[in-house]
Amino acid sequence: MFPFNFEWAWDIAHVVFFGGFWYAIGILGAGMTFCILKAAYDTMKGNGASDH
Amino acid sequence: MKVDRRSFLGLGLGAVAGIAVSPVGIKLTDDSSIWTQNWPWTPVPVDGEVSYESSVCSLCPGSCGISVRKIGDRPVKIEGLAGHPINDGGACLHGIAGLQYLYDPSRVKTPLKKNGNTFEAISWEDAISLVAAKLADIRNSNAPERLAGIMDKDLGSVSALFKRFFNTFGSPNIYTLPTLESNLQATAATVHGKGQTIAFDLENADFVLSFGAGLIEGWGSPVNGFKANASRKERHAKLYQIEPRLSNTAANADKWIPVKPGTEADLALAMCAVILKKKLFDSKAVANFKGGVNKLNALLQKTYAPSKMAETTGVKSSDIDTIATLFAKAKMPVAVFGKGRGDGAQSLKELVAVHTLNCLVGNINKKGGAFVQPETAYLEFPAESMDSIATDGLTKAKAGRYAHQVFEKINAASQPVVEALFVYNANPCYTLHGADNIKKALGKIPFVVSFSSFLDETAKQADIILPIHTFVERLEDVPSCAGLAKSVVGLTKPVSPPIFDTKNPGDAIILIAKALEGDIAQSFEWDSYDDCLESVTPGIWDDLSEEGVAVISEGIPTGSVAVNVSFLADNPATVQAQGDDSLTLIPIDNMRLPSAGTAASPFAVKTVSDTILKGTDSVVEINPLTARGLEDRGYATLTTPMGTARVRVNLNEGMMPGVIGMVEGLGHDFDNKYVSNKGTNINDLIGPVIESGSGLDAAFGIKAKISKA
Amino acid sequence: MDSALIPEGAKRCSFPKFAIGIAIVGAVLLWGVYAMFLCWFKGLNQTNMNDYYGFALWIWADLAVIAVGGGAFFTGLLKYIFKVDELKNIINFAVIIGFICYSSALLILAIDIGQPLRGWFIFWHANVHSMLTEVAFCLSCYFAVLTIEFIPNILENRQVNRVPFFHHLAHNMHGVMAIFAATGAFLSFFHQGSLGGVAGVMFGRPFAVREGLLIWPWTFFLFTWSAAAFGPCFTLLVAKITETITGKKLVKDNVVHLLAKISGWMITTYIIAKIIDTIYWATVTIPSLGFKLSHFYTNNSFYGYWILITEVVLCGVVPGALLIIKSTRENPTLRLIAIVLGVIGVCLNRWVMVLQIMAVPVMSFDTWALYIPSWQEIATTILPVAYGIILIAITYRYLPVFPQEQELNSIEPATEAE
Amino acid sequence: MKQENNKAHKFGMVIDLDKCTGCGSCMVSCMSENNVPFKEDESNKKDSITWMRVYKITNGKSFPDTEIVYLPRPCQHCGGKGDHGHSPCVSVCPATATDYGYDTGIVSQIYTRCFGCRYCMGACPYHARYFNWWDPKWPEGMENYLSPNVSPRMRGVVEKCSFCYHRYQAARDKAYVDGRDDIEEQEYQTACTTACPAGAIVFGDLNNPAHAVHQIVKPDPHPDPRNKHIVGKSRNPNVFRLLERLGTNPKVYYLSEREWVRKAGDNYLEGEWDEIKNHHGSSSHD
Repeated sequence: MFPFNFEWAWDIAHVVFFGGFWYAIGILGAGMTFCILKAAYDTMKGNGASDH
Repeated sequence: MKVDRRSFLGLGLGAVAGIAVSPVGIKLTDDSSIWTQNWPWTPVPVDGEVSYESSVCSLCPGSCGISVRKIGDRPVKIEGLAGHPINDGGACLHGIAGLQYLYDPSRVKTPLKKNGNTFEAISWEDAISLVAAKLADIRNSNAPERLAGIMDKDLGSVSALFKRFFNTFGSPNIYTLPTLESNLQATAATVHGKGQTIAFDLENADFVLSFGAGLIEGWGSPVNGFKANASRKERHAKLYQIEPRLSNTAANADKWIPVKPGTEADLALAMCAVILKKKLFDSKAVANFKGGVNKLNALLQKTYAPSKMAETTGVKSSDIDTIATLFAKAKMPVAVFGKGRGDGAQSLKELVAVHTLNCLVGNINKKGGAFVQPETAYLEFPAESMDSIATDGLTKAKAGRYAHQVFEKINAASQPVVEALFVYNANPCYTLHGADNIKKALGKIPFVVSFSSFLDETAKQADIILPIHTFVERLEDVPSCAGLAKSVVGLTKPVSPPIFDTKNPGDAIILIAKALEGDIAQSFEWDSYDDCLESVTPGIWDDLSEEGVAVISEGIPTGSVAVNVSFLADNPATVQAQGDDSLTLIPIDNMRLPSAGTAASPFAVKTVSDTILKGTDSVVEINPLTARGLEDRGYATLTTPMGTARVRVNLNEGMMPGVIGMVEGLGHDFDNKYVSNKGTNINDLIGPVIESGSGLDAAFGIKAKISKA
Repeated sequence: MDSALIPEGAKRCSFPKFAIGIAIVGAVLLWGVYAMFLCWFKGLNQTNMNDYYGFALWIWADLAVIAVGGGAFFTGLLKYIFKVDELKNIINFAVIIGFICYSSALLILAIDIGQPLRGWFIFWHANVHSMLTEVAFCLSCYFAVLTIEFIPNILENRQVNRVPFFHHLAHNMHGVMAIFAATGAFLSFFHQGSLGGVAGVMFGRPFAVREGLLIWPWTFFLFTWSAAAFGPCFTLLVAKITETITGKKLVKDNVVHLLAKISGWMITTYIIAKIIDTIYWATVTIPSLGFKLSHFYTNNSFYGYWILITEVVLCGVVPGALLIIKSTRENPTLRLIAIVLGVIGVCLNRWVMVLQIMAVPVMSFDTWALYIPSWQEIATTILPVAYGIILIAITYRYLPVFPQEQELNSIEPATEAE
Repeated sequence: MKQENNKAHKFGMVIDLDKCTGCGSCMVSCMSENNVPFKEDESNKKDSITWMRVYKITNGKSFPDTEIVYLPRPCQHCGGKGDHGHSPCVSVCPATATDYGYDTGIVSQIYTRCFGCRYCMGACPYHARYFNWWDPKWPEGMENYLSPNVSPRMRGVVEKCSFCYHRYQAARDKAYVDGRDDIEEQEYQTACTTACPAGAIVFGDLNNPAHAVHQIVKPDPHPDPRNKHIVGKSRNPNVFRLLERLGTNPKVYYLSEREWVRKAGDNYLEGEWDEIKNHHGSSSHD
């Protein structure tokens, strides 16, 4: 899972597989972080629960 | 501060988030997996220094050399001993699993005394004095012959000590259960004269004609048999196997000749007839035959001609002719007898008839043939000291020729025939035919002393149980026997300290003798069995103690051997199966189940096929042609004149039509869930059939019927 | 009493009625939970699995719920990537079903493995060559995606939405949902596929093994395709069941027809591929390993050709045809038959690809192995069903799952149920 | 991983089915060597842990033409397609709990890492893998015979024959102490091999021409021209492997002079056997 796990090898299989995995995790993490931060910002800026 | 709902919610979420990002979760997850890797209820074997000790296995007559691997004090594995003259590294599954006997928690752990229906633990001192007191009573009533004894075999110093005890006590009533060795001796006695035994040079024979001998099913010395059989491939030696069932031996043989059960003697005689008629015999050998060769020949040609025996035996007369011819013309032929393991019920007619084939082709004491040699004698006991009760007692007649006759007599008599019984290393309540009757007889004996490591069927009937060491804990001389071409004595050594409060059986009998005082005690003056063994084996002790094995004789025996054919010439009757039903139930010997009194080990039971034992049911083998209406693996009721059993059915093309096969060695009923209460003991379903003349129980099977249950 | 939580303008049954319904299903759930704890504490000896049946009922259930849960990713893909806008009216429901299916799948896996406390080794000590590793990674990640897709719907609950932060969060998440959906589709493609790959790579099992493209056997693509094809059937089926139980129309016909049509074409193309695959396997793959087709369908008391014909023809070709033909598609009864057959078909396919593989003897002297699950296995397999019913009931009651509900039921509310 | 010598070992086995008597010594020797547990009822062979299992095979003919043969089946230690080490089980294990030793050819099983998904069992056509459905329990006192060389397995993990790998380690350690580069043929023998009373099992390094296994098997150095996945096919006409056509490339070979026995080792379409039976590796067709 991580390069410090002893099964890890810098071969094509690991790079492709974990490349995809960390890429997906990255998108999800970044997306959620963005949403949460933006929501916090929106909350502080406006205070209405009306606009949609 | 007032905690409102919102701040409570916030605090809660904050706490959850805090814990989630803290290392607590990771730590707990990691710890829990480490816990699963070290569950306290999964044992961790203790490490220690590795050592190997050589010894000899005495679970069966095979007498194989073993190497015991130990970690510190504790034996952890039994393996075959490389270079040993009998087994050279190989080992059978029972020997390998031997430590399961050693550590078995259901062993008899201390001397036990029967109290009503249960046993109570007593000390060795109490046990010995109870036995001695009872025996003293018997002697005081001047009827020492009313002490009887049953042993598994009549070989080695422990058996000799028991016999010595009976002699000095004054009882002639000591018996052994039928073994291959006793059957070989009986055959030798009939054909060649007393005091001899027969062996087969299977390692060299180029044509082995086996009359049902399970050469790879535990016959003789099993590992040696496996080795000899395996070497056939390189030696291009042939094996023809004659028996009703495609046993492993038959399957491994070059040819399987199915024969109707119980007609092996007739088939052997038909082959003798062919050899005589075609003059294929060794004329030099036959010229020295005594007891009426011409009479025998006339009988054979008249009654046992192949054409007449084809119907009886189920073997075509042309096949009889061909096989007899092949046998006679082979360079080093040998005919082997002793169906199955060769122990248990056997007919002397059959044994002698087959052996006569050996005599006819003149292979006695020739390479690859049958060896006739004196019984192994290496023990030198000092003279017994006999008092008058003993000398008188020994003049009395034995209660029976063989053990089963004694039991019959006990069951028939209204007066006690036997006041006390010693049972050593034997389990007649399980191994003898009509096991229920044996139990009944034991119940009628007022005082039964069992020398046993396990609470087996017979020990359960005892009044006193003296727990003895297993072969891993004791010192003992183990002479080879059972048809082995070479004669060696091995030394079983105590590779493990006693696990429980047990003793060497030799020590137990010495203690009893000493407690009886007088002449008996004088005849047992050794400090211990270990001392006794050293002193009674002066010729071989050095070899035994240093090498672990002493070779008494090997190679081809020299000297001529007398052959007397009068037994056959008198045309003894062929034993018939008891009952009237159309099918015949026969026992199957299977290497993975010992047929002797000891139950299989848990490992051995685990290897048993589900076509032999399924759940707690015995599975019987039957040809699909015979099994009309029965389903494969379905339940059936098997009925013989002796009893009924619920079994499962295995439709097997390797079974002769008209025959039902049931494995021996199942159906033990004692307290060990891994090996007991599984299947049916076939000896409950078969009754003894005494062969007239020999007095042997020769029940090769019993008539039976089977129906869907 | 819980009216404050119920979406504005929506009619729901009385709370006691709802509570009783939940209690009944909850009892079944508890039965399953009991069996689950038995399996965890006493071990898998509670099941009737054995060394021939290492994969059994659970793995089938696992594959089946993931297959029918495929409606979520495929509907999401169509909605957010291909901009099929009508589908916004069913996407919430598809996501909830997906969430239920995937959480159930993960739960089943947690029960199925012999060492649940070490289950995370599949991530930590991952063997990237194993299809199951791919399954585990994509499954967990996609479950995260489903959770993310589900969250905005939860945040739209009347009370929750009043909290400004949650309101904004829901709004923002809607804004970037296409990215999440794309990631979800990517992950789904691989885990649906790798579930198919689980069987297809077993080159020791002639019944399972398939040739393929690069490292992926054909079953990889067939599984993805079939999940995309039959997943919407299941979404429609559950929507239909929900409509029946609530007695309300919840989704407009044009949405249903559209999804059914897409499903129909997917099924049809899938089944053509499946037939080609089966023929190739039967005539090229297995003969090269020494097997005849009949080996896999005869000499046992259960698996016959019937299972192949049922899966491919009755539950594949037939629903495909029914759904691509306009007249049958728009006939409610025939459409229902088609989606039911479709759901059965995909479940049967997963059954065959798990259990029949285990049953078929491979060594010439081996025998067929059949097995009957223990009650613990059955209870734990029903557990997700009970859990799903409860979750749908709760979400339906408290969340605005169906955007068209008010429009379709504005005049006169029909009889209510949970 | 550093190897003792440059050439990798490829440990394998030949079992002479004409010599095998079905006696069960190998099974019990294996059980006692490897701390295999036992339970009350072992007659359901589908949940009975027997790393070495002896199958009884018949020729299917009626009485009296029936024949039987016993076929001991340890783990086949497959090399996988092309013998590249991707055995059916190793390639599917998600947690790297079973691994292929490129220096020995042995397929290992790491019990503490296995989390019991049983995918490997499904992938193995030989049923050589066993799951611990129960906690291993020894009757009181019997745990005293457990060997410290092999750790008892906990409930919930898969186990299988390891070719007595601990014996290899011990032999290697001894060689190291003695200052030798490599072990001798007789120094590393599996428990089943040494126990077999019929001498039916021969074990050694298939890569070493001096070893008996190599001499009996005469493994073909070239891939099978009929199926490139098959490597190491025996050039001995009496030697075969189980399910060789699947391309699993087992390292356990079987020897029999009986044609029906050799045929029972794999699956053949009608008439195919007669075509294939005289094909013994690439060289026989040169």
